[in-house]
Amino acid sequence: MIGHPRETRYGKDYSMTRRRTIVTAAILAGALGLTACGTNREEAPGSGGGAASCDTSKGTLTIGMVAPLSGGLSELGLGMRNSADLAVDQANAKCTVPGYKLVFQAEDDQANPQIAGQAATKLASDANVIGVVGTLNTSTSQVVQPTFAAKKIVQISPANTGPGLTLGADPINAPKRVVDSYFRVATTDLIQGPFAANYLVQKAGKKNIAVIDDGKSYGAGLAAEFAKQATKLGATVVAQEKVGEKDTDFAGVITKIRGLNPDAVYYGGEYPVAGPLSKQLKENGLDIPVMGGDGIVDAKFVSLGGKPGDLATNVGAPAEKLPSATQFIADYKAGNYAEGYSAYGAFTYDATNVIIQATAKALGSGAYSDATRAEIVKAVQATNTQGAGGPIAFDQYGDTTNKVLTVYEVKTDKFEPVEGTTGSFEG
Amino acid sequence: MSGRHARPDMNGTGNESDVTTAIPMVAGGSASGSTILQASGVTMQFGGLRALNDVSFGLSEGEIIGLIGPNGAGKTTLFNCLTGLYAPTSGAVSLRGNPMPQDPARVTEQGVARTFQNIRLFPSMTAAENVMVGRHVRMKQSPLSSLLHGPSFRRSEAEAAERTEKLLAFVGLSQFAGELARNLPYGDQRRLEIARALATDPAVLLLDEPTAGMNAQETEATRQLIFAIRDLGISVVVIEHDTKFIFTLCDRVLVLVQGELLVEGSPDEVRGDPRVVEAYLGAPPDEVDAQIHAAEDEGENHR
Amino acid sequence: MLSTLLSQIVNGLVLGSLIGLIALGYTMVYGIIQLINFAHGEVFMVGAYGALAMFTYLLPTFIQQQWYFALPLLLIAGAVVSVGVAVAMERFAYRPLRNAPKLAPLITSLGVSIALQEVIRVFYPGATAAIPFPNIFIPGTWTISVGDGVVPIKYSGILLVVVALVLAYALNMFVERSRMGRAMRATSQDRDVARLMGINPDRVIVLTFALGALLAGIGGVLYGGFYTNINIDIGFQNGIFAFTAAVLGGIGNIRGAVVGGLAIGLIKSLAGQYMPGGSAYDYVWIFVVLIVVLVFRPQGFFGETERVRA
Amino acid sequence: MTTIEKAPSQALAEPPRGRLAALAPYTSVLRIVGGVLTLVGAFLPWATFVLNDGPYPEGATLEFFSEPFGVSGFRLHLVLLGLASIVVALVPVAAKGRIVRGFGWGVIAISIVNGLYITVEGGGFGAITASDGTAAFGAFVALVGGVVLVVGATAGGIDPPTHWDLKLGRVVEWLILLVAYAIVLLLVAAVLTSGGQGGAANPFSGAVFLSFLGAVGGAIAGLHASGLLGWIARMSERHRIYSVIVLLLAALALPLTSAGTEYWMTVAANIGVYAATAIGLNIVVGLAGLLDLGYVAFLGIGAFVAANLSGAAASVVGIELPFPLVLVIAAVVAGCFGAVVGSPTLRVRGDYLAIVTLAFGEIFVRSAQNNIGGLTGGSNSIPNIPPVELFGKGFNESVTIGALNLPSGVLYYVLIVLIVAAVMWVFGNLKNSRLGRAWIAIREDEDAARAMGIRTGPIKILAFLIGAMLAGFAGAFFAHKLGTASYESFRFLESVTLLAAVILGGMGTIPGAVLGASVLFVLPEKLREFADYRLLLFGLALVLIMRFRPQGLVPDAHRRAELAPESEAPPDHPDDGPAGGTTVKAAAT
Repeated sequence: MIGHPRETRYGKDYSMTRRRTIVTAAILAGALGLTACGTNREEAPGSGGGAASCDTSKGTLTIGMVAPLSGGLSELGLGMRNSADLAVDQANAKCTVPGYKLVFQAEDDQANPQIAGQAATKLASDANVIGVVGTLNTSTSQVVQPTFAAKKIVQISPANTGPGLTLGADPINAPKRVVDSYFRVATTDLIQGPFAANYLVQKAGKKNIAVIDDGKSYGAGLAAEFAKQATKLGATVVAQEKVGEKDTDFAGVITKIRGLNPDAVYYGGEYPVAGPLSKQLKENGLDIPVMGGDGIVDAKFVSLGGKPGDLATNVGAPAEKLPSATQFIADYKAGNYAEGYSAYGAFTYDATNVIIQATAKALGSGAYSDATRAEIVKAVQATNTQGAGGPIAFDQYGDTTNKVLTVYEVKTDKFEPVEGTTGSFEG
Repeated sequence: MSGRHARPDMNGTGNESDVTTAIPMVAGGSASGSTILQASGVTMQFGGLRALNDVSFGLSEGEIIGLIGPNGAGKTTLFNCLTGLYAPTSGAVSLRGNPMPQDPARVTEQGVARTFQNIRLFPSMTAAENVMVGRHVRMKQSPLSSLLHGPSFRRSEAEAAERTEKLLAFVGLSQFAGELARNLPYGDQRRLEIARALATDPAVLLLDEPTAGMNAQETEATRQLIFAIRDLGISVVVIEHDTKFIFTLCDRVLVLVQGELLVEGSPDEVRGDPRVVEAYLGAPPDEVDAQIHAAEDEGENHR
Repeated sequence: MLSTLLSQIVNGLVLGSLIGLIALGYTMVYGIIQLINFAHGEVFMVGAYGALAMFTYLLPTFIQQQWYFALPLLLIAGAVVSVGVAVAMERFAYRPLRNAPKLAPLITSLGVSIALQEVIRVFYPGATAAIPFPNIFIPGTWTISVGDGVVPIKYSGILLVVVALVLAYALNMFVERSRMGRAMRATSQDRDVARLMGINPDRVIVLTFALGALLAGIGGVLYGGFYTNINIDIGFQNGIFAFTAAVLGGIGNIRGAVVGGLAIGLIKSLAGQYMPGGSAYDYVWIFVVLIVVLVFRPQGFFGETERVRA
Repeated sequence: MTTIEKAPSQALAEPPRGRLAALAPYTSVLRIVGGVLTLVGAFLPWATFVLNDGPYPEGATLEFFSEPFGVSGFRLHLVLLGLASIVVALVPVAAKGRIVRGFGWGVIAISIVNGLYITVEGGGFGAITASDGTAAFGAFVALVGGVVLVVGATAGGIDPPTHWDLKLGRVVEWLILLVAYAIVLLLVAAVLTSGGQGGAANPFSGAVFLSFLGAVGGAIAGLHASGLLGWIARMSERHRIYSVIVLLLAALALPLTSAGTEYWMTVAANIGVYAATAIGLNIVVGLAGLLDLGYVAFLGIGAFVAANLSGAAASVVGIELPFPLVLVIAAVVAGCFGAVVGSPTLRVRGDYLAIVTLAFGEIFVRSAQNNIGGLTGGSNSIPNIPPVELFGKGFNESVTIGALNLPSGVLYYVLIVLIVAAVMWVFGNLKNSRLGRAWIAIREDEDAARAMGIRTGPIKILAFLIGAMLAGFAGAFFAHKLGTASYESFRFLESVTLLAAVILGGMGTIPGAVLGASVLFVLPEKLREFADYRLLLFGLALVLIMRFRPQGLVPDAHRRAELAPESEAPPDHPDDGPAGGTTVKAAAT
């Protein structure tokens, strides 16, 4: 029977197969028919509404992206994709790069280094790629970084936080730039963690702190740097625990730290875990604030259980005070994207704009050639501008010089900046 | 008998009367010959069920013993105890005076091979490969030589292939060497299983219902095959329901009833024993029942 | 500290009873068609999302706010969605493979698992990240003071354990006593013989999938309600735990699945508390215990010893 | 399953088939009509509109779908298939029906892929029918042509593929084989590069690729039916060593074809890693029949061992050893872990073992994520693993030999081809040895295997050990090629992918794992435009493949007999009752 599928198909099951085929066809027809029987083909979203008015006679240049577009981390990846797409559309509408039309090409990496490597090679072997935004994960960047560097393609990550990507194997004692073409607009753990510790220990006066992280490079790094600084400031780190990045039940960890009587919890990770964690802490008799990094500054933190009094650090001065940030949020809404811009939307938007502007600067009125890429890298290095996430400039390692951070606190149902906390961490 | 069943090694003609006259000679030989397999007081307990109770017997070199008894009498259980598949609850089995190891693989190494009541060939391997697997214990091949395929490897493979060819010819399956075991007709599968067991160079061969499901002609061929095996100097124990088959084949017959050895003796003695007639032969309806049970058992084992 | 120990036991029992509820589905399906149905965890997840969809898009506000209205409705919605998905899965993915090589349905179940997860992720609004689940339970916590501290027990946690045990007991009764239950047991013993006895194995198998899905769907809703947030990975993660629980208890055994589930819940919370490595290694300990148990008792706690047939 | 069900399935192997039988007298006519319709379809316009917008106007236009007489791309494929069908219908050849059926399915595939794509891109059925005064019925006509071809072919009865007994002189056969393998090489390159590299520059690459695949599939089905492929396969069997050498050379020559880009070299290297690992898994699953759900852990162990011995700054060991030595050490360490993981097999059987292996995989990932012993770099992973170097030449660099400039990644590609070849050699040798037979015997019937004197415990552990060694071997390469060893590369999904590669390719076969890994890597890469749906499609693909081809693409010779297609009924002897019973038993194990 196993070896004779065909007999079955044409034999007793024939009518069944046929019926199924018809049903499938009907469903398909229904789906397609929704858009009626015309050729209502609209211009592709990436091609830009105002493109027609610009001179694009010199050709097309591509801005690439490597990010997880499917799988568990796609929420962040898709937000990145949309934000970059928005920036490219706007640049095309504004004719930012004279003579050229820009296109955006996002490649999925599934948060897997190996797939990321393939995606990077694919982009790198396209002569028209002028720069790449991404990746999300530190481990994927480790793979794609050399690939782009070999082709002198500028890479700007809005999300990588592992210090090693810019500062080399020994970031604190012997920082050494890894590749010239890699930049990031995200802040490394080395700054954000200690900044948070300063506030929590010195300003908020918390002395017994439980540190929890999700074991990923962003969270674990942040938590480790926080713990170091907090200990230095005289606070006791009563526990260092880990939760799974996809966990929903934190009762075990909470019970464990409850016995140690902490007066605050520092969480290294993102809001999908931080929100429920905060809520379950309270439910289990630990009504203490949770503090986290920029990964938890999201409206959903509160809807998932974040409570008033919870704290977070975020990069830059408060967004509401930056006109560029509110503009980005408004534009994104107007773009009608299916997914939210998520945690890294603003940075992605900035990173894309940096590449676009650097390209415009490097090209001037000339034409694009292989040599332009190196010029673009130089132009990115020299960037000094204002973005949706704050001022953008890069230091000699490729890290953002925007080391300004602000502490936020949940007031009733959303994060509000805490007055007078905007500042930076100085070694 | 077609040429397909011709066996070069056979010297008997397969005539029933010849066989019966041959028995005393062999039996006499067994009296003087050494005991190769000895079971003493074998008892097997499954939970509350005593499947075997204090069974003792000896098998001499070159002897054919028949094991009969109603279904559920413990015949297969006894085989399993003899081959190390089950560890007897009490009692001992010894081979040439040495205790039998408690591991089927090592039992086979020691020279006891078996077939199964419900055929247990390797269905997706060819007939030849099945027999080659039987050569496993007699082949010298380290994992490294398996990997490198050096000269010694090739020699041992060639030797095994040659033996396989001979064995297939011996049981009359030469033309099916390349056929998948599962595609062989039932009777040929039984014969292939015997060839596979013979490939381990056994001193003792245990056959569990070798003629089950066979027609008269095939049964006869099997009987000739067993004689031929005996003539190779291999002692044989046969479980069979077909008493006529057993009485014309065996030198000695053991009757197992409810886990106990009821009668032991020559076919004639057993045939005439009133206890046997009462317990087993004298109740034809029971035998019919037993056949049904056997069929059901087989169905269950196919799962 | 005693209060910590007791609290961890409470945590473990709550999580464990949920895992046990999922494990029942694994164990029944395995018992009847010897398939590790990896997609069963997704059936659990889909149940939670189904209930959430109904709550969000169908229920009027005044019902949303009354847990005693909302809870039964959500349970029904979760169960219906789960059962529907499971039955469809059986019909279209597994049944055609009834006589295929053994690994084929296993790979299929992995494929179904991935596909279900991705379907929810792609098509359910906001499902790319965790979603808040409504608090549909009796609010409140029962706090017991024990010497050196307190042991908080959520009322909903008690409800959850009770519901899980009652359902498991009911299932056991059904399988032991009812005509259909007998048919299930007969089919699991020997499908061909069962067919000869006038049992339609296809119907029995569908019923098995449906029953397992019913429990998983209810489990999904209870899970969401208790932890008040769900994500698309709860199915796979708890599914692995549940399968482990089923194996630990002796696969095919209803009592074993529940005991296995509770054991896993307890191991997770207690290992996170007391074992070296802490919460970072709590998963590891679950699997270490599993391996150790299987090595010393290959058939699990309650499984029957496999007799060698010859 | 009982014997009762077996009979009808065999009876059905004969041609007459329900309602199609009524069409039997008209088969030739139908085939010719189908062929002509296909040709007409190829020359008709396919889209009612021209889309000249998009980033690359010249590439992003749908012009090639609407151009009336331009015979290129998929339309050329249609013309060829249509002409071939007509020729076959008219010329007296054996197995006509089967050949035409293959061509017909190819035509159907091409029509559906392109038609559907134009429909979706065009925004409705108007795009492939009539709209705005233009008509474009090419897709429909070709589809009808394909269906008529299949119906016409099937109605006449499907004969088994022709068996050619032709034997030629050795030199001639060698030449034929050489040409055949060269064609295979070019075909692989053509499939890889069909539709271009995708992305913004080639927006239709996915559709073009799928269409091409349909055309190639149809052509191959037809050639198979004609007996040509079987003949060549038997010929290559006669000259095994020669074939192996030529195939290896062909694989090494891939960089010289159009697929010799850095991108495809990278993908091919990844395929190689997975293929080598899958072959190791094939020993465990395919030969010994032990299900392993955490196999990627061994790849991970190999990678982390290599990372720690590579002199990478982040490794705590900090020793740098030459790569060949690292390969061996990685294999040995992974093998030791394999033996440990396999040791429960002494007591645990079947699916219980599967869960033990799954548990091991999870333990590995968790431990690696938590940087156990400082050996895995934890969440930061171990980055900046230096590339393999030989004679001062980094393997990640491009190569220039005379006038020939090969892209970077070629050296890695060559290395992985050699590694895969070595691993295949190991697998093939082991399979055809005492050890391999013992594994298969255990897979078939463990109790019977023990009764044959096989000490199943050590032999099963050996399967795990050797399988894990091969994975560790591949892992060392993987770490160097990727430059990073991160726990994120070794999650459960990767184990599933490996298992799927083995089963998709065909359990227990040598080329199977390579083919399976290739398909599972090439398809997602070629279909990158469906990025959001990649995993969804992967899941669905697993379900569909198991539904329609549970025995894999290249079934084991033995299994092929067991899963024989309709006409190749078991040999001459009749299937009596009990034999049917044993067939059932084997199918259930």
